[in-house]
Amino acid sequence: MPINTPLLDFYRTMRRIRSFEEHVADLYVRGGTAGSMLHLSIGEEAAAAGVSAAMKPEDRFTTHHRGHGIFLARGAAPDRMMAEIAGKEVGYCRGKGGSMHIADMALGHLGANAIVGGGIPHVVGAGLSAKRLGTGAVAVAFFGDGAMQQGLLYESMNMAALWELPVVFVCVNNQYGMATRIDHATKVTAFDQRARAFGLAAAMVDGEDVEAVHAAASEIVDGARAGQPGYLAVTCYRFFGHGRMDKSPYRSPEEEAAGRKRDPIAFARARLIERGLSEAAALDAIDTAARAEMAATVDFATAATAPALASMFRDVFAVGEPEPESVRTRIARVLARS
Amino acid sequence: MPINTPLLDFYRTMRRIRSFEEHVADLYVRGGTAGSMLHLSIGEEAAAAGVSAAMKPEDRFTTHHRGHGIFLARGAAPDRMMAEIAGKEVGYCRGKGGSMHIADMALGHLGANAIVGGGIPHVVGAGLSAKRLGTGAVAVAFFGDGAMQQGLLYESMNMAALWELPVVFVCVNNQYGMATRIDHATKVTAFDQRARAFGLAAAMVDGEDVEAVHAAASEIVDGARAGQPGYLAVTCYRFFGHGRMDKSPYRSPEEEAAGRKRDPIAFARARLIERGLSEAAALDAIDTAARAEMAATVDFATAATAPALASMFRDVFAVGEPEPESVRTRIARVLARS
Amino acid sequence: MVEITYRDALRDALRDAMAADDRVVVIGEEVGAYGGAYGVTKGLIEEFGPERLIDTPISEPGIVGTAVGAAMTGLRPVAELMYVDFLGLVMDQLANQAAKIRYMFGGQIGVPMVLRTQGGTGRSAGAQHSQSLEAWVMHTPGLRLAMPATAEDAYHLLRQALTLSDPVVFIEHKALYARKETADLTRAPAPWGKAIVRRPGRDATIVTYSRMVHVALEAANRLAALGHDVEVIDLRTLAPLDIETVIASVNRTGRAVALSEGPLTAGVAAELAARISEECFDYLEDPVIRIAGEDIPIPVSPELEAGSVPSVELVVETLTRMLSR
Amino acid sequence: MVEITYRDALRDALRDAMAADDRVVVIGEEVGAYGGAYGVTKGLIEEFGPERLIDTPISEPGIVGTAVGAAMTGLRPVAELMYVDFLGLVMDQLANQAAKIRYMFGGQIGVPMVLRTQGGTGRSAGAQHSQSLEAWVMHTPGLRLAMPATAEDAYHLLRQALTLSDPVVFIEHKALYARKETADLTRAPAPWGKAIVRRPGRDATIVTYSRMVHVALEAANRLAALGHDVEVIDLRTLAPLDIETVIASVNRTGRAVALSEGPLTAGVAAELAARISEECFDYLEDPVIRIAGEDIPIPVSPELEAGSVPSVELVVETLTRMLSR
Ligand SMILES: Cc1ncc(C[n+]2csc(CCOP(=O)(O)OP(=O)(O)O)c2C)c(N)n1
Ligand SMILES: Cc1ncc(C[n+]2csc(CCOP(=O)(O)OP(=O)(O)O)c2C)c(N)n1
Ligand SMILES: [Mg+2]
Ligand SMILES: [Mg+2]
Repeated sequence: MPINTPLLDFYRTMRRIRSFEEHVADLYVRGGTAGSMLHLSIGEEAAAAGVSAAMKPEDRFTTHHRGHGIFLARGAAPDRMMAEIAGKEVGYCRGKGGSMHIADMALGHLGANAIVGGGIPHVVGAGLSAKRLGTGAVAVAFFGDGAMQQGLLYESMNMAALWELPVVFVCVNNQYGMATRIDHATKVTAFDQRARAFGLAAAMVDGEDVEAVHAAASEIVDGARAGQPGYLAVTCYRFFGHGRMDKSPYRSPEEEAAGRKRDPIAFARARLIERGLSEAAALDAIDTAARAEMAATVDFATAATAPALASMFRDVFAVGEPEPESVRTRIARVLARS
Repeated sequence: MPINTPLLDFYRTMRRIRSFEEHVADLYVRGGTAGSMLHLSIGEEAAAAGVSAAMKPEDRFTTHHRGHGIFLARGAAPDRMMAEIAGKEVGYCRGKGGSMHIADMALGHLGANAIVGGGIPHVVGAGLSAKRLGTGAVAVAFFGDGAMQQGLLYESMNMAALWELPVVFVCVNNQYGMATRIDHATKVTAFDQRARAFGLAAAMVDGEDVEAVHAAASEIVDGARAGQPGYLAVTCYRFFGHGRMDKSPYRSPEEEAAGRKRDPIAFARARLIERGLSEAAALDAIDTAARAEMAATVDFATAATAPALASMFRDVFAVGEPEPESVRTRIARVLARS
Repeated sequence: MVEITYRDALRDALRDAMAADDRVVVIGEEVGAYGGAYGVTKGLIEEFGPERLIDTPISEPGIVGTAVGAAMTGLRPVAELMYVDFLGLVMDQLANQAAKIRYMFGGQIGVPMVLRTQGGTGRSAGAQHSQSLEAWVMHTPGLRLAMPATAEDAYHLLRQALTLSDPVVFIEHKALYARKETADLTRAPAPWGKAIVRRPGRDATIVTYSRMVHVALEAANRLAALGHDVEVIDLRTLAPLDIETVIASVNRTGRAVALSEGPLTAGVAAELAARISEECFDYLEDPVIRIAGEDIPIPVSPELEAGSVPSVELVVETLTRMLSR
Repeated sequence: MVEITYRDALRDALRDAMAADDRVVVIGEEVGAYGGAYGVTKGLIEEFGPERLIDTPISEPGIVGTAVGAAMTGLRPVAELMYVDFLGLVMDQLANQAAKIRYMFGGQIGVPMVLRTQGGTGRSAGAQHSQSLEAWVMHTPGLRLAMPATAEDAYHLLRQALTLSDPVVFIEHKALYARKETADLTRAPAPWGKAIVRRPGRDATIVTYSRMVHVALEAANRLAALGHDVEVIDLRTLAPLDIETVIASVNRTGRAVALSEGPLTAGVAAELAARISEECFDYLEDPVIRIAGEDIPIPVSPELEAGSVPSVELVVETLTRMLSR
């Protein structure tokens, strides 16, 4: 009989994330998604679950292109996510955004971003709003280790520190930016030093252990809420390729095998059992439920309808503003007149 | 009888810089310069003289918009500088660049820049060339404390460190970026920490003492030549306003008075006398000579001719490439034809 | 009616907007105590405090990105870019983020921010501080673009921009700040997005905006003395573009000049010429003539700088040539 | 004659240029062992080593700035920007630095670098990975701009770009990499800066470049079946712009379509339409018609994406309309 503990919740969240990723990867391979790009967060589930649990419902966040797991951990409806990734009208963004541009204002998701580092300064702005409007909300930017070499990150850190904003920077350090291992992208990987040099509270934590991530994140997030912005690097391993089709020929099978051993789900599972908080059968049931849930999202997304062609002219500007005239209409008008 | 010591050379260089700045400021006020912008490096002479002396003739450098002193210390002909600032054909850049865009390939000056931080990555490229072509040259970027908040600086530092390039970053920290005191621009002013967090050798030095600057710079520059890129912050005070017309109403007279006491020229003069390396009369003679030299550059620049109007179409592309057709010519052609 | 400068009108607009709407904050380099590089925000910090006049580090991408995030979460930021020449640093945040967020997110949210900046020649500020880069903005779907020529428009367009739900780039002209005019700012303004005929005329139409409006008007005056009656249209906003007003005019005059300070090639004048040529084809007696900046960087020498952008003389010469055939 | 893809032709150009000139280095994200995001540099690192195929951190402004400095000091860098959509991050280094250095410094030195990148739709890559931003580049004095449509041009234009003394932006099209053609790369190439008539025709002229050349040719084929004989001009480079070839054609056909994948407003098609309208005024039977991308961000949905840029159908429909009057 499983006891209701945070770790069990984490386990469920992480399993749902992984199951989602497995299903979306499968849909991608079968040609069912919109977009040539699909980035899986398998191996990074503890960063998503642990940090998210340290946030409050009113908190806001942005993610990088590998953000499915984070959004799920923040409460996303997986069917609407799957539909968005499939480019369908019922998706979170009406099929206009896709995997790399999922957002949901209701859940505080200010958006995934396909520009490495692009969403980072938005949390500085969200922090500014929160401080000025007194909402008490913290804003968290999630990004990869690749973004550690984007200058914009340091501008953002500097402003957050200077203005003492309720802002947290979370680097999901999965060791790779595409094919580049982090030590080929920078000389110094002790990223917490950088953050401190700009005035942030900073920590690095092992992304295999979701409880450790949660503890570290709680300290940083609470600190930010109290006016000391912070930084957290979660060290993990990107289990698969950069995109779904990337077979990672640039790293050795041994390295991959070792990396995949650092599995936050297996780790949590073992700990749950070891501590007597759950047992294999109960955890299997969670796994099965997650699989069923995510399989249903695929059916949902597949059955959903594509957006109407004319919808492409909507949402460029606010409702009520004139839509851009289509090229076809313009040509017909011009040729009719002259 | 003055003894020929580096300190005396530094003194002469610094005095020449200050005298140049005084003369160009005067020319500006009399309307004799081209351009609404003129940034004086008075108070920063030790950074220019001390770092420059640590460089070799083949070394290269870029500067920020406050770069007159640095270029003079690197051997610039002050008359051609003055002529350029006056927008004249005989200036370093044929009157096209002005104060903020002086450059001279012969002296390794890859250019002043009017974009804060804009010239910084160019030394990474120059370092790459030097390493690849085996020239043994070091490339030095000079910039202000304001550029410490430009993200591009960190991208440049990271690449220089990663590739172990012969590159040095020199921050002339005059405490202000326009009206913003450095502690209003950042929470942490111990800039050497940032540089170290990216893998650079780093030091901070007092910009009142040119010998100290030179010693610190020598270590950093030599280190860079040997493959360990570095960073040096020279702490000084901007004696006057941001631009020539800025009266610095945003800082107190007391602060200014205290800041101007940190005068590298007065400091060097006192030390020369105290050590018996020179005497007042001899130093006065140096001052007088500098004044005469710089007064002559004003006459030279004033007498020089402005560039011909047609020269505006030159230098957009390499010699031999067609010049852009002027708007006037195009219109005449079009109207003549139709 | 008051005597007011373009600079003061902008300040009044900010002040009135900030007084009317608590959510308006100004964020940029030296916007606080210093009062802005061109003095537009001078004194506002005394009224509204440093919480609403937010001085920033020299971090342009960070500033614009911060404004984007603030605009998505309840504030109405006015981000100031000291020179339009620094657009190159912020085009990602402007064009990939601010402009696309509403669209990419399926209409969930907009980015109601204003990016105030200034451009153009006239102060011999060199190649990196004198550009006219509005074409980059105009070419970006999702952005609005205002370029006032007068103090009255400076006031009203900025007020209107601060009521819109989408990002507006607001480009002032550095050579207009000190320009004085007699204006009645209490009079109901022209609607956002509508062009204004600044001078009616029968013989030809000059379509322009920002500082070039005054060049066109001066040229039209001189042309009048030569017997040519030229209409001058001030577009006021380039996005939206009020092509109807332009079409009506050109269909009447039969001749059009597209006048812009920015570089000729692939610039705003090209769009205007293309639009007019397609919309007014049967009415045009002459090709639409573009008078624009030369396709060169701006030289610092004052003579060369002045020579690199359209002058009253060139406009007069061009229209005389057109109208004397 | 060889069967060769656009991708392989690009790789051959790099290889041959690197073999011929030691100073050529490639610098960018994943250009080394990975072989480039679209596989263009695959295998080159084995031939030339990591000193010449330089993998970088994800630091686009730094990459372009590094290339600028390297180009000023004796190397001939080919900087790779993985997507043209990232231009917004590097426009300062590109437009304020690379493009202006020769000019600002009075001709002392140029910046002989090539910025290779790729753009366009066709892979459903979303709003931030599918743009056509060549208009920003074309509008910047001091830059050259090449946009090859064929493998042969991909090879020759890149080789030629690597002999020029000024910065060249070289934009490939993501949907062309896998396109195969039969080419003779040993044949003397067309000169740099010259357009090519890809299909002669008498009734109308389509002026275009990059992927749209193939759209135009396909449309021309279908139009031929309908009895319309349409000429297709491939500009190959947008700067320089070979307007003479265009003028000669339009003066002959009397009708012109400017076709571009980039957004319509203030885009490349506007410049083409403006130029043709002014240069060919007396010969035009119809206004120059622009067929271009919609003024919207690119949606990720494949159907919407395809609908947002010019299609063969739209070109056929437009010309049919023009030619049936
Ligand atoms: C500004 C920018 N540069 C390059 C890319 C191409 N790109 C997409 S993801 C990626 C790697 C990012 O690595 P990291 O930040 O570590 O995130 P991860 O993919 O490992 O989650 C790159 C180079 C991009 N999308 N944006
Ligand atoms: C990218 C950019 N932002 C803003 C400016 C306007 N500006 C010119 S100098 C300056 C202050 C620079 O301060 P610092 O780097 O400390 O140099 P200093 O003037 O003190 O020598 C500013 C904000 C600019 N030229 N470029
Ligand atoms: Mg990574
Ligand atoms: Mg300073």
